[in-house]
Amino acid sequence: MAKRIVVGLLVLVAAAGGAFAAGQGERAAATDGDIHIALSAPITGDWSEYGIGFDRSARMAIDQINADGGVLGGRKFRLSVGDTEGNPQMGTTLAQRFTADRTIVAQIGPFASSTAMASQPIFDAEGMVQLSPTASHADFAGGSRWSFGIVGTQAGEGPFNARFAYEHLGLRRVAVLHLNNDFGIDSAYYFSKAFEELGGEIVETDFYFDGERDFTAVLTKLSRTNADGLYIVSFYNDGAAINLQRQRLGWDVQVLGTGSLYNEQLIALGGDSVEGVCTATVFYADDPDPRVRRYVEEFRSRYGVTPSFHAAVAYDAMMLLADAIERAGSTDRAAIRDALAETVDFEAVAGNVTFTPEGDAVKSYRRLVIYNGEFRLFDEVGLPRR
Amino acid sequence: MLFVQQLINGIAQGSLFALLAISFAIVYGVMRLVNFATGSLYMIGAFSGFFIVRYVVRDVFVAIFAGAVAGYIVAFVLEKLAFKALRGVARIASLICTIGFSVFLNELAAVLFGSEVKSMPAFYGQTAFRITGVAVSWLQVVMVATAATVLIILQLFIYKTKMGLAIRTVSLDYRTAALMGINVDRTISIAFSIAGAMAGIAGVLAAVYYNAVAFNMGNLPGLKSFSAAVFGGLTSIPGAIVGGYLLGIIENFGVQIISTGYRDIIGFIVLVAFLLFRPRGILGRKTSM
Amino acid sequence: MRLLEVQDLVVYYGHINALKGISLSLSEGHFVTLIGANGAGKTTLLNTITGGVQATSGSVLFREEPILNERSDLIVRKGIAHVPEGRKVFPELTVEENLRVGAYSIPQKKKVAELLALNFDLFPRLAERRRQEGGTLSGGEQQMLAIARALMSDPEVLLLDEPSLGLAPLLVEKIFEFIVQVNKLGKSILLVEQNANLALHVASYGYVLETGRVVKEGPAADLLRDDAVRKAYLGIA
Amino acid sequence: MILDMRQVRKAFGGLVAVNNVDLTVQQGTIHAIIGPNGAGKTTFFNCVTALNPADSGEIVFEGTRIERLPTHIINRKGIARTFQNIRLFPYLSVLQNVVVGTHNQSSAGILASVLHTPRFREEERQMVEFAMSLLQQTGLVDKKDIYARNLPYGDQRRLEIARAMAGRPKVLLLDEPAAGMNTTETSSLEAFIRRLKDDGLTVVLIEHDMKLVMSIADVVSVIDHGVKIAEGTAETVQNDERVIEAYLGKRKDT
Amino acid sequence: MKLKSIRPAFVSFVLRYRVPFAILLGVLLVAYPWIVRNPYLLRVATNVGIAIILASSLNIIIGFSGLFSLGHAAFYGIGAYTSALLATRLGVPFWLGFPAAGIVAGLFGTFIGFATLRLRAVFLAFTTLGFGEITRIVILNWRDFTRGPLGIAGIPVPRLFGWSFTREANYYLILLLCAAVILFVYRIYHSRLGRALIAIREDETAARSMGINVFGYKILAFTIACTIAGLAGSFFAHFQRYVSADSFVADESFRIITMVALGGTGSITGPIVGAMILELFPEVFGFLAGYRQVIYGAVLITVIVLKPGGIVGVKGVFEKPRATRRSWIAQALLPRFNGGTR
Repeated sequence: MAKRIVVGLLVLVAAAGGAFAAGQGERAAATDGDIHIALSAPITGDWSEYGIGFDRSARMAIDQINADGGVLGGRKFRLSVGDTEGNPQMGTTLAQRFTADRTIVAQIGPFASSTAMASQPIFDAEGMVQLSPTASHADFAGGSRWSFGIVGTQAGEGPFNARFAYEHLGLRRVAVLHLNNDFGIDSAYYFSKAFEELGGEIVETDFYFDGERDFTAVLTKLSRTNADGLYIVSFYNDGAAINLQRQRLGWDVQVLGTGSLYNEQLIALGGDSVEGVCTATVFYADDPDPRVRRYVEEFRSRYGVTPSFHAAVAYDAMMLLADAIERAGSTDRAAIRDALAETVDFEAVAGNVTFTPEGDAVKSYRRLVIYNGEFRLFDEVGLPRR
Repeated sequence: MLFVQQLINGIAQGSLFALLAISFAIVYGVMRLVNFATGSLYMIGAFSGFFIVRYVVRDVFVAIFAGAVAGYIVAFVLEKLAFKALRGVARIASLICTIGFSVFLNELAAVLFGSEVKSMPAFYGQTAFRITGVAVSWLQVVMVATAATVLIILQLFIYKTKMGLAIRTVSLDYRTAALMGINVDRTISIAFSIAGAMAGIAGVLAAVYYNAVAFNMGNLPGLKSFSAAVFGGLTSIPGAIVGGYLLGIIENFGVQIISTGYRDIIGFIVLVAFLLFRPRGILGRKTSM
Repeated sequence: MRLLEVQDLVVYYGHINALKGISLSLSEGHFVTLIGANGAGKTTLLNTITGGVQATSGSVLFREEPILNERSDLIVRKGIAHVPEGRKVFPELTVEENLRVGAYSIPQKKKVAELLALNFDLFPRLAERRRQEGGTLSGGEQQMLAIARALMSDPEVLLLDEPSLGLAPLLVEKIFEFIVQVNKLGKSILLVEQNANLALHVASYGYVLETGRVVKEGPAADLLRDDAVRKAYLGIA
Repeated sequence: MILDMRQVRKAFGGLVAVNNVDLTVQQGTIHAIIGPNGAGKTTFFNCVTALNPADSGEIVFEGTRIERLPTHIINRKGIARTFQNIRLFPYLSVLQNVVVGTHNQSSAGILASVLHTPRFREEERQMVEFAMSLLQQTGLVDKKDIYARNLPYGDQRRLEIARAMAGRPKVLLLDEPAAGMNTTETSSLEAFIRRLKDDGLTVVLIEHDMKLVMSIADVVSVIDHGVKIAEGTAETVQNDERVIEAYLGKRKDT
Repeated sequence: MKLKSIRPAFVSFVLRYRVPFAILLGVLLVAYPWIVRNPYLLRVATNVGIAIILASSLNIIIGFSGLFSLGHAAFYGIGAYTSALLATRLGVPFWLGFPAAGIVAGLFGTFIGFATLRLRAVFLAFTTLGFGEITRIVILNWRDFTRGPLGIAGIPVPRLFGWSFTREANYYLILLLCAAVILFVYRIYHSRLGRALIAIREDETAARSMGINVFGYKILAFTIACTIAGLAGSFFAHFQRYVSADSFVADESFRIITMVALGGTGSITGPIVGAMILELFPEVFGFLAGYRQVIYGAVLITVIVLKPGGIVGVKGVFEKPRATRRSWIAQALLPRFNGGTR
C-alpha cells in the first residue's frame, strides 16, 4: 500500500509541474504590447447560452476597438476566455489564474452572482478590476472597491417597473412569480416595495427554481387570486413557458416582467401567448441610436441572431473598460480601477453608465411591450388590442 | 374546482414522469442498473422531434415516432459501446458510465445544436376549453392520450409477445433464461433500447407541451422520475406508471399547498419517508418486471 | 450413435480445479446417470456442457459437432435441454408462460401449441394450474414444471440436475416415473443424482464421480451391486 | 450440555426446512449431523447462528437463550462456524482473513487505531501472533500473503476453519469441512478436528464423507426432510434401516 | 495497455528508493509555493486538496464498505454552511467552526445512515441522492437562516495569533489536512475497523458470523465519511469566503463519486489520483472550450469500460471477470486476448 501512495503522490507532483509549465508558457507569450483582458463566463454547463453570448459580444467589441485603432495610441486588445461551468469554485480558480497573470489588466465577468461573489475576495486581495456585466447581487458592487456591476441594481429597475405597472398599466393588485436566485429575490423585493408604496397591493408571491418547466400548478394557484396583473422575474425561456401555460389555463391577465425577458426568443418560444407582455429594459435592439445600430447590425451579420440584453451588457462592459483604460492613460490595474470609478454617463448600447460610489451603475430604462409579435416601445404603441 | 384543476395538471405532467419512470424500470429490471443517462435520452428524443417538426413535417405524431426511433437507436449504441462490457462487473462502474454518457450527450448536444432554448412550434391552438371552471387544454388531452396509448402498447408488448416474455424472463433470472434458448445479450440490448425509446417519446411530448427544447432539459425530469420509479419498486412497469402519475399529482398539490420552491423535493421527501416504512416501494415485489 | 460425448473436460473456478479431466458419453435414446457426493463436480459438469461455465480444456461434442464454450442459448437451440439444480422455475410467470419460455427457440406457433398439449397430457397437474404463478406451486409441481419446460424445446438430450432435491420420497418416485416416461418417448437422458439407488434403478449406465474425477463407470445394475458405491456414500463396510 | 435446541422450526414459504427438531450437544464432544442434500442441515446451522432465525423453538447456549440474539452477538458468546459454500473474504490475504476472525477478541476503537497508541499496537501484535499460530496449526503459514481466492480448494476449507477458530469459540460449527478434499487432505483434517477436541472445543459437524464422520464423531444425528430420524453412535446410525433408506433411496429388489 | 507494462517497472524502481523518494516528495510538496511562485497554481493545488479529502472520505463508504452514496456533496455543504453561519453570525473562529462543521455533518450522516442502511443498495443510493437534493433546496428556501440563494458572503479567513491565513498558509493548511486525512484513512484501513468494513464489503454474511456488527459498522463508516466531508466543507467556506447552494448540487456529488470510481475504488491512492485528474482536467484542457466537457465524458466512459475497477483500483475487487463479449470500445482498443475466451 505504501508503494502505491508514493507512486500516486509522485504523479501529483508531475501533474502540478505540468500545470505550472503551462501557466508559465502563457505568461511568456504575452509580452508584445497588447493589452490583455480576461473574460470569465460559463462556456459549458446549464448557463452556457449566456456565457457564449458574453464571449461573442466581448470578441466583437475587441475587434471593433482594434479595427478603430486600439487604445492608448494604437495598442490592441487581446482576450483570454475562461470557463466557469457555472460553478463558483471554478470561477474562483479562474479569478486566481487571471489575477496571477500580470499581463492581464482587468476581468470582464463572471455571469452568475454566486460566482462573482465567490471570486470577489480574490480580486480584492490581488487588486484587479472585476467588471461583471450581469451580477446584480445587492452586496456585489459594494463588497469590494475592485468590483463593478453595470447591469444596474434591482433598486433601480424594480421601482421603475412598479411605476410602469401602477401608473401606465393601471394595475392595482399584482401577483409576483420570481426565479429563486439572488437576482429574482432582489427584483421581486424592490418591485413589491415600490408597488405597495404607490398604493398597490401584492396579492401573492411565489417562486421557482432554475430548470423548472412546468408552471401550470403555480399559475393555477396564482390565477385563483383576484390579481389584475402578474409580475414575472425570470429569464426569457421561463417567461415564455409561463405565458404559454398561463394562456392554456385560460388565465387572461396583464403580464409585466423584468428586463431579463428582453430577448427575441421570448416571442419565438411564446408565440401569441406573450402578446401584450410588458417589460422595461435598458437595451432595445431597434433603437435608432447609431451606437446601438452598429452593435446590433454587426452582431446579426456575425452570428445570425439579434443580440439579447445579456449579450449587450457584455459588449458595454468591454467598451467601458476600453474607455476607462484610455482615460487612465495606462494599463496599471489600480489606474484602471480609479478611471472606471469616475465613469460618468458613459454612452453604452444598454443604457448609459454612471457608477455610484459602491460601483453600481445607475441606468435609465425604456418601457417595452410585445405588439403584433415584436418588441415595441410602449410609449409609442401602447397596449395591443385584445 | 381548484382540486380538480391541479389534479388535471398533475396527470398531464405525470404522463411524462410515467414514461421516464418506465425507462428506469426496464433498465433496472434487466440490468440492475440505475441509468442516469435517461434524462439525456429524453433530451435526444426532444431534439429529434424538434428537427422533424421544424424541417420535415409539422405533425406531432411523426415527431413522437421520430423521438422513439432516436431514443431507441442512441440507447442501442450506448449499450453496445459500453454497458455490454460492464455486465457482471461491479455496479459502480456501470453507474459512472451512465453519468459519463449523460455529460457526453448533453454537452455534445450543446455543441452541435447550440445551448440556447429552441422553440417548438405550437400545436392544437392554445385555447383551453372549460368544464365548470376547470381548464383543460387540447394539448393536455393529446399528451395524456398518447402516453396512455404508448403505455398500453408497451404493456401488450411485454405481456403478449415472445420478446416481451424473453425480457421478463431475463429480468427474473438471466442464467436460466439462457438455458431456455434465449439470447440474453440481445434481449438486454433490446430492452435497453426500448427504454431509450420510452425516454425519447417522453422527450418529444415534453417538447410539445412546454414548447421548448434545450440541451439540459432532461436533467431535472431524469432525477425526479428516478423517484417515480423507486415509488413502484424499481422493477415493476405498472409500479413505475403509478409512481409517475402519483409524482405528478403530488407535486402539483404540493405547489398549491406549500410553494413551488419545494416542488422538486416533494417527491423525494414523500418517498424517503415512505421507504423507511416500506423499503420495497408500493407495488414492487422482489424481482417482478 | 453417440449423441453427446465429453472428453477430458477440465474446469477451473479461479484457482480451484473443479473438474479434473472427465470423459463420458451418451448414446441416442439412452438413459445415463452420474452419481456422486456433494462437491464432486456433477453440477459443474452439466453447467459446462450447456455453456454456463467456461472450460479450460477438453471437448464436448454433440452429434460430433464441438459445442464447448458456445453461448448457452445456441447450445440449447441445437437440441440440449437442461433442467437446472434447484429447478429455477420463473416464480412470477404463470405455468403456461413458463412453458412457453421453454419453447422460446421454436418459431412455429403450431408446433409450440402441439408441444404444450403434449406436456399437459404428460403432466395433467400442470394443465390444472396453467394460470397459476410458478412460485405458488409446491416443490414437486415445480420440478414437474421444470422438466416440462425443458421438454418444450423438443430436445434430443435432457440434462437433469438432482430432480429429487428437497422432495419427499413419495414425490421423488413419482418424478422418476415421469423421467422414465420421457426416456421412453425417445429422449436421451443424462441424470445427475445423489439418490444413487433410485438413479441406478432407472438408468441403464452409470458414472460415479468423486472430487472432479470419474472413479467408476459401468452398467447401472453392476454399479448397484458394487459395494464400492455404497461405501462412497455411507462408509458402510 | 453446552448447546441445547428444543423444537426448532424454520419454514421458507411453504417449505418446512427444519421441523421441530430437538438436539443436544454435549460439552467437549464431536457431534455430527448427517442427512441427504436438502435435508435441512445447513438451515439448522443458520438457525443457531441467527443468519436465518428460527420461526419457533428455543436455543440455549451455556444456560442462556440465544435464539433472539443477532448473529454477531452469538459469535461473541462463543459460537463460530464455517460455510458449506466457502465464504472467505476473497480479496483479503490469508493472514488478513484470520485476523478479521479475531474481531471479537479485540477492542481498539477509531482513536486508538488512528493514533497508533501503544495499546493498539500491542493488540495488533497479539492478534497477528495468534493468527499466525492458527495458520501454523492449519499448515497455511507459507501462504499467508496470498489472496484467499487463490488458494486451492482444500486450503480454503482449512482457512475457513482457522478463521472461525480465531474468535476463540467454545463451539465450532463446521458445514461440510471435507467437501472437495482428497483422501490425504481429509485425513489431516480429521487429525486437526481431533486436536481441537483435545483442546476442549466442542465441534458440531455437517458432513457427507461418511468415513470421516464414522471415525471421529462421538454422536451422530441424522436429519431427513427437516426431521431428526435417528441419533446415536456411529455404529447404531450406520445400521439403522431408515438411515440407509434416506441415503440410498428405498432399496428395490432387483 | 501501455500503462500496464510500464507500471511494474516504475513501481519497483520507486519502491527500491522509497525513502529518498518520500523525502523528495515531502520536500517538493512543502516547497511547492516557492517553486511555482504563482497564486493560481497554489489555488489549484488547494482545490485538489479539497477534492482529495472529499474523494478519500467517500471512498470509506464506497470502496471500503461497498455501500453507495450519491449525496456526498450534501454533507460537504452542511459542513460549509455550519462553519459559515457560525463565523458570520456568531463570530466563531475557524478553529472552533471547523470541528463543529465536522460534528454537524457527521450527525446528519448518522441520521441518514440509521434511516437507510438497512435498505437494499439501490434504495440507499436513492435516499442519499434525495437527501442531497433536499439539503440543497432547504438551503435555498430557508432564507432567514441561510440567506437562501444570496449565499453567505464575507466569511473571515482563518486567523491564528492575529495572523491571517491566505495563499501559502491556506496551502499548508490543506496540505496538512490532506496528509492527516490520508493518514487517517490509511490507518483506518489497516486497523480492526477497516478490516471489519472490508469484510462487510467482501461478504456480509461471513462478516456477521465473525462477530462483526454489520449495521453498526456501516453507520460508523457513514458517519466518519460524512464528518470528513463536513470538515472539508468548513475549510472550503473559509478558503473561498463565500458559500452558496450552487456549490453543493447533485452534479458535485456525481463528480466526487466519479473521482473515486475513476481513480480506483477501495484503494488509498485511487481517490487521490481521481481527484487530481478531475480537478486538473479543466485547468489543463481549458483550450478545448465548449468541447472540453464532451471529451471529458468520452474519456470517462472509455477509461471505465477498459478498467472498470478504476485506474489504480485494488486489483480484482471491483473488477470481476469480464463477460465473454466485449463492447465496441473494448474491441477497438484492447488487443485480443489469446486463447480461453472466444
